[in-house]
Amino acid sequence: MAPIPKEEHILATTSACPGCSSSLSLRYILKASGPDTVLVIPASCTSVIQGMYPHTAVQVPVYNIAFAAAASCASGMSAALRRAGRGTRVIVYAGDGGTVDIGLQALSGALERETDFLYICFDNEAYGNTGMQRSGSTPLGALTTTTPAGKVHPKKEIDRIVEAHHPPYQATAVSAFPVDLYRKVEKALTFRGPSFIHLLGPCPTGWRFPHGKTIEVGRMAVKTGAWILWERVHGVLAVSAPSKGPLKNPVPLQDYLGMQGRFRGIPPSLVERLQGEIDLRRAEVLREAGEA
Amino acid sequence: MAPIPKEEHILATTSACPGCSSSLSLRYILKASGPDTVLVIPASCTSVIQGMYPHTAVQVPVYNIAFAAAASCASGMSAALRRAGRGTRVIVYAGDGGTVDIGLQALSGALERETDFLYICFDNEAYGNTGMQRSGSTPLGALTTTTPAGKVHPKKEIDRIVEAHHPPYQATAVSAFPVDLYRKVEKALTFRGPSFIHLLGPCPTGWRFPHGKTIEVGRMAVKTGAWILWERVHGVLAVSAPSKGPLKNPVPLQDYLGMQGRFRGIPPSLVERLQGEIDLRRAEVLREAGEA
Amino acid sequence: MTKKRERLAVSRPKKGASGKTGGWRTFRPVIDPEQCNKCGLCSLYCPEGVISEDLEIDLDFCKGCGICAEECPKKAIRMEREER
Amino acid sequence: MTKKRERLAVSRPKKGASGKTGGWRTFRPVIDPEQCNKCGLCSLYCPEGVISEDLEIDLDFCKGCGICAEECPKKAIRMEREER
Amino acid sequence: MFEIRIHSRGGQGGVTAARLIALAAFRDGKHATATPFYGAERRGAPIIAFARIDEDPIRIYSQVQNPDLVVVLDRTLVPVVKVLKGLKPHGAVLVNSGHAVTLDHQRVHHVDLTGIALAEDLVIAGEPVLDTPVLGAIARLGVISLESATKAIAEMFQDPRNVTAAERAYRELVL
Amino acid sequence: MFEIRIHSRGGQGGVTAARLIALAAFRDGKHATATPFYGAERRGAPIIAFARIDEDPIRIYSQVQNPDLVVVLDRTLVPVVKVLKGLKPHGAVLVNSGHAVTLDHQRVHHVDLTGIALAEDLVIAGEPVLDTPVLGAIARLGVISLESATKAIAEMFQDPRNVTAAERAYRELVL
Amino acid sequence: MKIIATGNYAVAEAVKQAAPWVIAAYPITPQTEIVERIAQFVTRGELACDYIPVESEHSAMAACIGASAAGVRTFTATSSQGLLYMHELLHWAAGARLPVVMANVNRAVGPPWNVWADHTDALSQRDTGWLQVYAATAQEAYDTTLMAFRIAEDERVLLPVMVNLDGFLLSHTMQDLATLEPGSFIPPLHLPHAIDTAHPAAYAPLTGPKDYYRFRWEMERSMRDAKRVIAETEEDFAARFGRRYGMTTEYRCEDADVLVIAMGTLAKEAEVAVDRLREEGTRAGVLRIRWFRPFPKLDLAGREVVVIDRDYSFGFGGVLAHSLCSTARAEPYSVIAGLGGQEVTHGDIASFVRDRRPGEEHWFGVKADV
Amino acid sequence: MKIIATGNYAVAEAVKQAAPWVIAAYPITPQTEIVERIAQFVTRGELACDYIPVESEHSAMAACIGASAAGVRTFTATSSQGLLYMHELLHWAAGARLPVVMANVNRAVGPPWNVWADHTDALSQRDTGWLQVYAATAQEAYDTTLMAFRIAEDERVLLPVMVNLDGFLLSHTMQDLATLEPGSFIPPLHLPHAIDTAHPAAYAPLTGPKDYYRFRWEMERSMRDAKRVIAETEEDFAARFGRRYGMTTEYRCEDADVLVIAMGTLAKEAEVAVDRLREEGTRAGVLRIRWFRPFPKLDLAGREVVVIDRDYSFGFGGVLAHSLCSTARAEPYSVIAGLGGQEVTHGDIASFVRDRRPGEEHWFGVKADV
Ligand SMILES: Cc1ncc(C[n+]2csc(CCOP(=O)(O)OP(=O)(O)O)c2C)c(N)n1
Ligand SMILES: Cc1ncc(C[n+]2csc(CCOP(=O)(O)OP(=O)(O)O)c2C)c(N)n1
Ligand code: SF4
Ligand code: SF4
Ligand code: SF4
Ligand code: SF4
Ligand code: SF4
Ligand code: SF4
Ligand SMILES: [Mg+2]
Ligand SMILES: [Mg+2]
Repeated sequence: MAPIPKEEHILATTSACPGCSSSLSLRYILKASGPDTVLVIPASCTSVIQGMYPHTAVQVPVYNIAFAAAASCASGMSAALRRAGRGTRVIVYAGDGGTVDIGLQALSGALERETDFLYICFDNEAYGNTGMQRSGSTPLGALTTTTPAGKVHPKKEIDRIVEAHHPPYQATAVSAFPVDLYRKVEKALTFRGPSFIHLLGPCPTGWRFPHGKTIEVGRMAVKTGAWILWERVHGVLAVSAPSKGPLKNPVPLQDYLGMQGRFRGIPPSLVERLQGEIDLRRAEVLREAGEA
Repeated sequence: MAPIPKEEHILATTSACPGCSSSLSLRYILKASGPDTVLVIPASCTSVIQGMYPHTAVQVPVYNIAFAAAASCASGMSAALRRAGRGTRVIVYAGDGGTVDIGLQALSGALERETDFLYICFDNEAYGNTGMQRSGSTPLGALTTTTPAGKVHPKKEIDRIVEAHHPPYQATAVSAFPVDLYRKVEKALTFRGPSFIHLLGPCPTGWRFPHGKTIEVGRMAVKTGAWILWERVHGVLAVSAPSKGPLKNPVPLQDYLGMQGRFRGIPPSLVERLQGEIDLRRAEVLREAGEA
Repeated sequence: MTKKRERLAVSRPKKGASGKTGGWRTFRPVIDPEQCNKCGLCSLYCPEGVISEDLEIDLDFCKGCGICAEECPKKAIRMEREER
Repeated sequence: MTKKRERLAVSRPKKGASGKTGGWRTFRPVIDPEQCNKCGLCSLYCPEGVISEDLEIDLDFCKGCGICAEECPKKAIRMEREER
Repeated sequence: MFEIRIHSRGGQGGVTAARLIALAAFRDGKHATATPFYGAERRGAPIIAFARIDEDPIRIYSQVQNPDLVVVLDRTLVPVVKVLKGLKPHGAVLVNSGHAVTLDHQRVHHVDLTGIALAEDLVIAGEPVLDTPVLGAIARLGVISLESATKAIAEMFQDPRNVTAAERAYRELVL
Repeated sequence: MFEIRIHSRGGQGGVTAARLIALAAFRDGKHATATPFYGAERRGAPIIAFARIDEDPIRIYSQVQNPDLVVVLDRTLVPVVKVLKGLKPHGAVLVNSGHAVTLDHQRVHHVDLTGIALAEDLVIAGEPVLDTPVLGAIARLGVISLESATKAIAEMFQDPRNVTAAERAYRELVL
Repeated sequence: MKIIATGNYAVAEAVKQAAPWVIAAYPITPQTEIVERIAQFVTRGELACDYIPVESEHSAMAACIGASAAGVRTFTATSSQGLLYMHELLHWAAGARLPVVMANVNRAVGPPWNVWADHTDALSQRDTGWLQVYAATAQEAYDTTLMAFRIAEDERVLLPVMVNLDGFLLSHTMQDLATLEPGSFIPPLHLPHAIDTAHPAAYAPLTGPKDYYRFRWEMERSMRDAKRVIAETEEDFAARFGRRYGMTTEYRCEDADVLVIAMGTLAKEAEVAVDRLREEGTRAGVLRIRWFRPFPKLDLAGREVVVIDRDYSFGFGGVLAHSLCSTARAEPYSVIAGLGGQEVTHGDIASFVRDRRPGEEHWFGVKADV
Repeated sequence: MKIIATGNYAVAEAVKQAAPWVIAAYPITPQTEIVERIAQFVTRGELACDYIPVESEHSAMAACIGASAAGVRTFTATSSQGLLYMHELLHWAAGARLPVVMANVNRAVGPPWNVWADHTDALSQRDTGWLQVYAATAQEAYDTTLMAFRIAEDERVLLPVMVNLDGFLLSHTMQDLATLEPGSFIPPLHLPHAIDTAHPAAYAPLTGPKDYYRFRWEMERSMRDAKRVIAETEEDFAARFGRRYGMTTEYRCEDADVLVIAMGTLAKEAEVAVDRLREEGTRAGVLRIRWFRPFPKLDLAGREVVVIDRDYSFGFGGVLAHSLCSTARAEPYSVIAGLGGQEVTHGDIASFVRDRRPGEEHWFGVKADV
């Protein structure tokens, strides 16, 4: 495998919170896609962390667009670029709210009509930009400003929804494994048609952990199996290296929840339910990957 | 099982095309739900076939609403009725376009937040009300006014998308088996929370077959396995009676396609591809139902 | 007495809300009582619900779609050209 | 020469686009070269990309998040309170 | 200006008939417009369409008030809709019917367009197509030339049976 | 009218500080307003907030032009932002700093709010909380009463360490 | 109770008093605090209502429509892009004659992104059939929100009401607030056309050209009746609680030769400008437009007028200025100022008055030679 | 070529001539034929373009925005609810300075459902920064669509253009149409701010109060410049193809004492009314407003004016009438007619003129005592 390019396409630096995993992820995503890339950004933390007029930290074109419109905007842009004979990569980098809630319809449409683009959902499991309200992607039990007693609905399964559209390439990632992320973006971009990467993005501000712990929290998500790293190429699932061990020998979920203020006070029964769901998911993935 | 009530809640008659399977389906849906029901109807054939101001053929309240808004409107309505202590059934009866395309986001949201309602997607596989343009639910290869050479993208798998939201009850139906439809509506309404019925609706006008053939076309969809009747209760799939035989011994897909003008001229390679996909789906269903 | 103010468009249920849709049939179904076995399938499948339990067809609203004729297991229904 | 007409808001890439974000750290990372084994993990994980290959930290833009210190396998990075 | 009003049901082709009239008139070297008045495109609902023919450009978009010719593609509309409304005293009525129709008007003509369509097997989704045959009958009434009528039909439809049907209606019209 | 401008960074509590001032002044029986000027709620960006205190209802919504008091919660802003802009000649400056700060102005006071916050373990997501301690320092300057200041803090925060920190800042302010 | 609150908190408090049964809302800066506060009230059991966490504003309004149609009181709040995303359903709620109450925190519309005060968001919804009112203080936001429920739900009105407050300037400014125990101020909602399975009907069916216009006229008729209902409601409110607002509020207008006309906080700031202008010898006054829909009938005869628009209709002009032109035959000096939170001080307003050029339009901050 | 075509087909033919590279559209009555025709052209290879079958109008406009931002020509078409559902992105396309061209087939907005002609859909988008033009014949729809591309793409404009045609009345009426081989009439698109990975930039970033208003002013400035560009384009079109339209078109206005002012087909129908009125001895004329944004500067001095609005802004009045009031100081007889396809004949229009009551508003068909 070729080494990761030294070149940075994010100039020091974004205006993200200290320890933001989005800042970190963007570095590796752009390393993988290179300078002939357009980022399409719906309303999200990224609208802000790119920098305010008249300057930006991002060294590729950034097309900011209304909250619900990222995937459809990218559809048009990709079609135009291809017709103009250009191979420019079109990457949507959207938040979880912009993906599983208000942006879902546009995403589904773009997948259905086989838009040639990469859609990355940066999932910090809440509406970060507006101060951490619940999103469809917020996990059961998590405290947000609109679920002050913990969320009562489970996290929406966007991966299954996307899977139902059969994109040629689909993967999960987390900022704590930037090399894995890099390789997945690189690979996604080799496919013609839509690819989708669901990127878990630990958020010190919203998840309420010290900003030095961003990597550790992400790693713990993988260790507990709360987040499983995999890729699905033309429908065939393969577990990614960092998740192989944890899938067989996960650490208890509480080790992950306990690191985060947003799960403070979560009742043991809920932890058990969450743990149960994770165990199920793990078994499913193992079965599907033919490793059970 | 109790007999199907004699009482009709559709007065003779809707302004639907002769032989319309929606007209037929509505009869049995309302027989199952009874008079304490509200139908929420987004823009669709049903907006028109209910009758024009100042008269309607429908004997329960019909709440007409903008195209993209059926599920969310029903969310609010259901919440209000429950808070007012009323058990009135809230049934969304939407077209495929209003479900898999422009209404998908609202549907996903309503499912996620566990709205207490029944959502029925009447799937005539195109935008019927505006004269048969392609929808996400139009099958690969079908002629519509916007796919004059046949659709190039496969039918969106709304059932898988809905399944990813884990509603307590989910089922498929087709107007050709009105008793099966009736039982499913009846059962769906016993669950608290969201249920979803995907109703295939042969459409003589759009599919281009003689209007006397509506039942036969629907039956042939089942016989070929192009349409599989099943229900999923709390995640557990069971094949419905009419599909049991065909799942094991289906007739060739061409017998179904050949009845319909919209598949005229479809190349044999495409028929093969469609047949292949159906065979896969059949195998999947059999496996999941534990009957493989 | 003044008519109640109609603030918004609201339709009321009415038989024949869409007119006598039966008027524009090209063919009309005719049941042959000789052949009929009273299975009721025609009534089950009639989209307009215009075949009563005792197999009377309400010709004001029958649209002449022919489903009943197609589905009758005894071929007891004939579609006759409307003479106008 | 007149300035080119700015029809719409367009930002240009610039180092320090968001200001010297390093200015408002509470703690600053200090690498102890004695303990460091040059594994480069701190640089890999630094969200701001301000640790160069030869392990220089650009303190103008380091936000003092402490990830480098947390992730250093040799515990070679100390977070020191900024004195102001 | 010569004004035509066509009464039909959704799916019977009244709108297309009006368009064919306009096209034929245009091929005759006149100015012409064809305007449908219909709503949602459901089969069976009563529909009106208008055609206007004139030497000068036509500026009127509102409905024809006083037609020179009324065409009734569906006899069952007669008791439901006021088909004679506004008809000029010397205007004509053309009814799709196999036999003479009694209407409170002098010039009433009939022709069995449905029969012609069925005979020519011009049927879509079980319904006979009336829009092309009627053009022949209208040509017979002298509103457009038969030549332009068949030309117009050929421009809009590939199936030659449409022209045959029109010619048959031209012949079979009972004046 | 007494006008205050607070300079801080997103996440340091400048906006809350202004609100606490207004609340305390209100508890002192005055009219008061607190207005933030900030954008997207990202940590680290320079933020301004204003507070106004008066005997009469306050009708001004625009930014404070000529503050009577400038509060600088983040010393690193001094080279970046014109903190003295418009300051009244006899106005005061309060800087969060452990040692004296040289500014081109007469009345400059300092107190190590960050130190106090860290010592009291008032830290959120790794960042020291400054909004409650600063209230003590402002009370010390006579803008609000200490009693109302602690009352305001207690109304808005449950953790008693906030009051402790404010009292400590009251004592430790270097005049 | 006397508390101190931002405009957002004031709205949330008013909503708590009005006690809607269904609230559906989606967060957006600078409205978020309203939503968050309400979520808190509901969680703590202070407000017995279904708070529906929708996935978009289009769905927020749809849910309010569905709930309101069932006959229960509803509320939502939004701002800027969120309001624009609802647009189709704003028309719908009004046409369906549903008394939904919404707080809109005025913010600029993109692109580019800008989260600060601007009235273009709300004003570009002025044809949707909603009543619109603009508040200028937290107290007014509170009082007006309460009155909005009563006005919307009045049988003579039955149209939705949008209560506007300037983003940040009002939504985030803390001020004194007296909350009420309004008791019977808002009577229980009785929606005559609530869905009722005992009396089935189809709502909003396909309606032909012969009938449609009549229902449009009904909307307009109710808008006209709303003026009376507003007056009565404001009167009753003043009688009970001592605070009086009106379709417009006046400040030193009686003897004024020149009027500053504006909406929201700018008009409040203008009072300070007027005080200063009077000191200079200019007899100025402030006419603050509160209710923008229905639009008030004003008599401006014999006065000069300076209109400040925090909005713009491209290819035309300031919406407020033109509305006044066409209804009150004014020839105003039209100032476009405060867009996207542009800073406008009382000093600036005073200079608008000093430099007024009747009949002309002036973009504050734009240099002629740009 | 001389053919016969509906307004919809005329638009589709013009689009074929203009040859955009990306078209994204969603069907809606009465616009569907445009979409279906274009799909046919593309399938048959008569138009080399990506036709993106989007899942909603919001996405249609988003796709046009994305494609246009990449520097290629784009087109979409919609109507009524579809237009309303795009609303947020109408603002976006204009603010992003993208020369998208859209055909809007004017139709009433719900509820209740009504699919017939009404201008409220388009007029309630008049603040979005789009140029708006209303055609009255199929030929004009064709010619104007072609001109729209050139005007939108002119460097002095770079704003989107909406071409409006009355639902059914124009969209479905077949008329004569002369299509062109326009050759160089529309120069190739050169978008100065097209995204370019060789010159990276962030578009529409968060922009503070100090800067935002400047970009709003730029939009207005281009709207003003657009008047010149429209004039030039129409002039060039007339010179080449012999058909002349203008910001407004006049019929027998020279010596008229009373003007009927309207848009779209109603204004065409009014010509017949005027002929009749002249026969009766009334010196009437028709002033047809074509370009509604930018709004034309008119001199109506000394004439009586009857304005017909096929639209309404509730709680205010007819949009066209008020626009004329405020810009041309007219005191019109404001007639609200044709809503939701309400039938309005030349006879009706003549009687509006005969019964005119300057300064008053009249709802056609509404009985005073209702
Ligand atoms: C139509 C619309 N509604 C609401 C908003 C306000 N808004 C901007 S960003 C955001 C939250 C974004 O959340 P997410 O997509 O998860 O991205 P994150 O900020 O967490 O990165 C919201 C609610 C908006 N800009 N537009
Ligand atoms: C926002 C919006 N876009 C488009 C339309 C036009 N429209 C009405 S119904 C319809 C098609 C409905 O298709 P489907 O949902 O499949 O229902 P069907 O008519 O086939 O029953 C369309 C495109 C609309 N009413 N609103
Ligand atoms: S809120 Fe979270 S995701 Fe957003 S910038 Fe801050 S740390 Fe990053
Ligand atoms: S178009 Fe199809 S679904 Fe619609 S009414 Fe006709 S037959 Fe039924
Ligand atoms: S389906 Fe045939 S046999 Fe059965 S009841 Fe009907 S007519 Fe008789
Ligand atoms: S022809 Fe159709 S409508 Fe008539 S009775 Fe038979 S099934 Fe029913
Ligand atoms: S403290 Fe954070 S920003 Fe600074 S060098 Fe370490 S990882 Fe990078
Ligand atoms: S992580 Fe630690 S050991 Fe590795 S290079 Fe950095 S400072 Fe040295
Ligand atoms: Mg998020
Ligand atoms: Mg459909």
